[in-house]
Amino acid sequence: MENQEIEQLQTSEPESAAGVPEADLVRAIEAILMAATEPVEPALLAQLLEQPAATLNRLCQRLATSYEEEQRGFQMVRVAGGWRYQTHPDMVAQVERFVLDGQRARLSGAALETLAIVAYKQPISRAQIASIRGVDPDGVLRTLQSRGYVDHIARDPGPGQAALWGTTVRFLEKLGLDSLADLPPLAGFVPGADVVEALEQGLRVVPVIETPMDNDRPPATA
Amino acid sequence: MENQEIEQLQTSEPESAAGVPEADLVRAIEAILMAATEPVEPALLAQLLEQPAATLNRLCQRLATSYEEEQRGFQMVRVAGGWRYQTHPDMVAQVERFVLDGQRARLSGAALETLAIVAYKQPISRAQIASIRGVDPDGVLRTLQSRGYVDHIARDPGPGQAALWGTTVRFLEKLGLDSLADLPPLAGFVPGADVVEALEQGLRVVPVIETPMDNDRPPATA
Amino acid sequence: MSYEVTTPVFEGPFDLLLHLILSEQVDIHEVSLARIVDAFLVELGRMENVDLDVATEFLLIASTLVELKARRLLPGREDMDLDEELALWEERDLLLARLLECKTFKDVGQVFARYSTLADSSWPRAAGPEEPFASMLPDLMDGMTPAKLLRAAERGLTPKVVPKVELYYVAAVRVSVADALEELFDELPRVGRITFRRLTDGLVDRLEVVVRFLALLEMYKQGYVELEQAERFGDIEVIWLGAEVGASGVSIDDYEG
Repeated sequence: MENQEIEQLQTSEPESAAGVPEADLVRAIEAILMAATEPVEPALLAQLLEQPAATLNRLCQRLATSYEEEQRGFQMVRVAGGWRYQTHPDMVAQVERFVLDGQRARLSGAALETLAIVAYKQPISRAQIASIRGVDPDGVLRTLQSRGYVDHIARDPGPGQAALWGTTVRFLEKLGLDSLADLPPLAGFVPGADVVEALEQGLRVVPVIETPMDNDRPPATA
Repeated sequence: MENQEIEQLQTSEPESAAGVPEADLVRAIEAILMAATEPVEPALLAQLLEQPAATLNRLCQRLATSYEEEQRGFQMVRVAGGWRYQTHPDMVAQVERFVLDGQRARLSGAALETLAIVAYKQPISRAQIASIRGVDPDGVLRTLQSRGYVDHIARDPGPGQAALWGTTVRFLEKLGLDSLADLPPLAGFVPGADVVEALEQGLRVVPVIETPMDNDRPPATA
Repeated sequence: MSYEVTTPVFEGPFDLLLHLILSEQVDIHEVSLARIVDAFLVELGRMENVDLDVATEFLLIASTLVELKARRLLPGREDMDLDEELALWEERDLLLARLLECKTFKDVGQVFARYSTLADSSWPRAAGPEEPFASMLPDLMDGMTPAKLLRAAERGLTPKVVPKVELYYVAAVRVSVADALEELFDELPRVGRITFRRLTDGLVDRLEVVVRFLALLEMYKQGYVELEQAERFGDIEVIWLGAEVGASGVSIDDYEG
């Protein structure tokens, strides 16, 4: 999988495998991506252009950087495992005015949180999600599934054979990620000492002596 | 959002009407054309970017020339009165290969249902489709439009001026029908009154059906 | 409907607890039920539409709080033995761990929100290949017939159950906790013991269900009923404890609005 090629200095016309000038490969990449409606995997480019995938990925990378340097109104990005053209985020205002139905569906806090749990813990059962969120996740899962961001990716081998949830390619596209490996490490999100302390305080078991009057209800059972 | 850096194409940084640097306009043109699925008329660009059409046409012309000079794999051409990106004729072999080998070919269940809803309920807004399907239909509509089965056929006369979708001539051709009147009637299918009412309530835009059969437009990709 | 934006939207009992503990540093013991009820109704007003999930989640928030309050009251009782006390500590640690985990993913969710906002500010190339390539594309409608399309239309037009109530609809429902209390004081002594599900069987509107639950919480607080929930998300059992005091003795504000 590694790139075995030696990155050529751009002095003369560099050629890659099978003697195709790199400039021609770059042109072909531009043409193919312009015609594509989904991210194009380097493996597919490799197959179509009969070059090692590593070469094509390197060329794509360089092309993407050059667009950025030239301050194009579009960019070439790696999303959901492939390369694609998209409008530059700087141009959001102008494109929004142009695109019909420019409003994008926004995700609710509950949806984002559930998505986060599924993304990091997949494959995960409904019950496990419920346990983490403290609420029944069925409605949110249904919404996320109907939008295509999560789906059943496996079944629990245990007795219940519960469906296990995972994220989809559309999830990666929605967040603009290339792969799940691009998710930030979960360790970075563990609450700090101050939060832990506050929670411990809030959940003190010993009742506060000064406010014994809150229990103006009779004992639980007669 | 702004990018005041010097655009390499230019020597000094010329400004056009309303003091917008030309480099910014060029970026906006690139972004809009990248997002467009049909040729964009200079008049529309002029309106969107609040510049004289002549200015924009000049900038488009220059941009098109620069792509040609840079030997891009795509080109910017004037087709049917508007500007669009397309693949460079030099790359015909590679693009053909991509189109034939690289594209998946199956109408998903969601796409089929959406297509059927558009066929029977046209003209229909994105919001109405979303309300009926319970999901965001953007991705599916994009696919159907790129295949030339559906297109914008009108605008909602109401406040939002939402684009209204309908099927194309190509759609009818694929089904071997002369007109929409030949679709098998939905008659046998009558949802209960409560269902209809609930749906109506969920609908935000009720289109005024004044151009019901306005789909003698060419397919999107023509 | 214009409400001051005073509280965030609570996504669940953990969410509410985290908010109460972290944002306001309020001891659970001092959390007044009335305050939460108020906060909830404000939330309800702020929401553009109310769906079943929200209502259900709220019921769970409330029952969790009740459980917590009940727990908190336990150590004060004389008959508390060491085993029970240890069990309580265990429960507390478990709850703490779950709150921490919940908080972790809550923070991740915010990062996801940033990612998706950025991703939403770009539009992917979607035009597809131009002619003559477009007509070379394998046609997605190959094999499609009018009859198949009809069946797809029937499937597509059959409404999915997506509970959604517009705000004006909610506003039109005139229910108050006081009214619900009156009904409950009438009904509960007759049945003695009933599940919450059955108690709300005849109610069509979700807001009515919620209001009825609020009324029950008030009765619980004042010692008229016992609430039991055998398992998380399980049925809530309502047990009438008898009344020396009548409904007239209950003081409750009308929580509406």
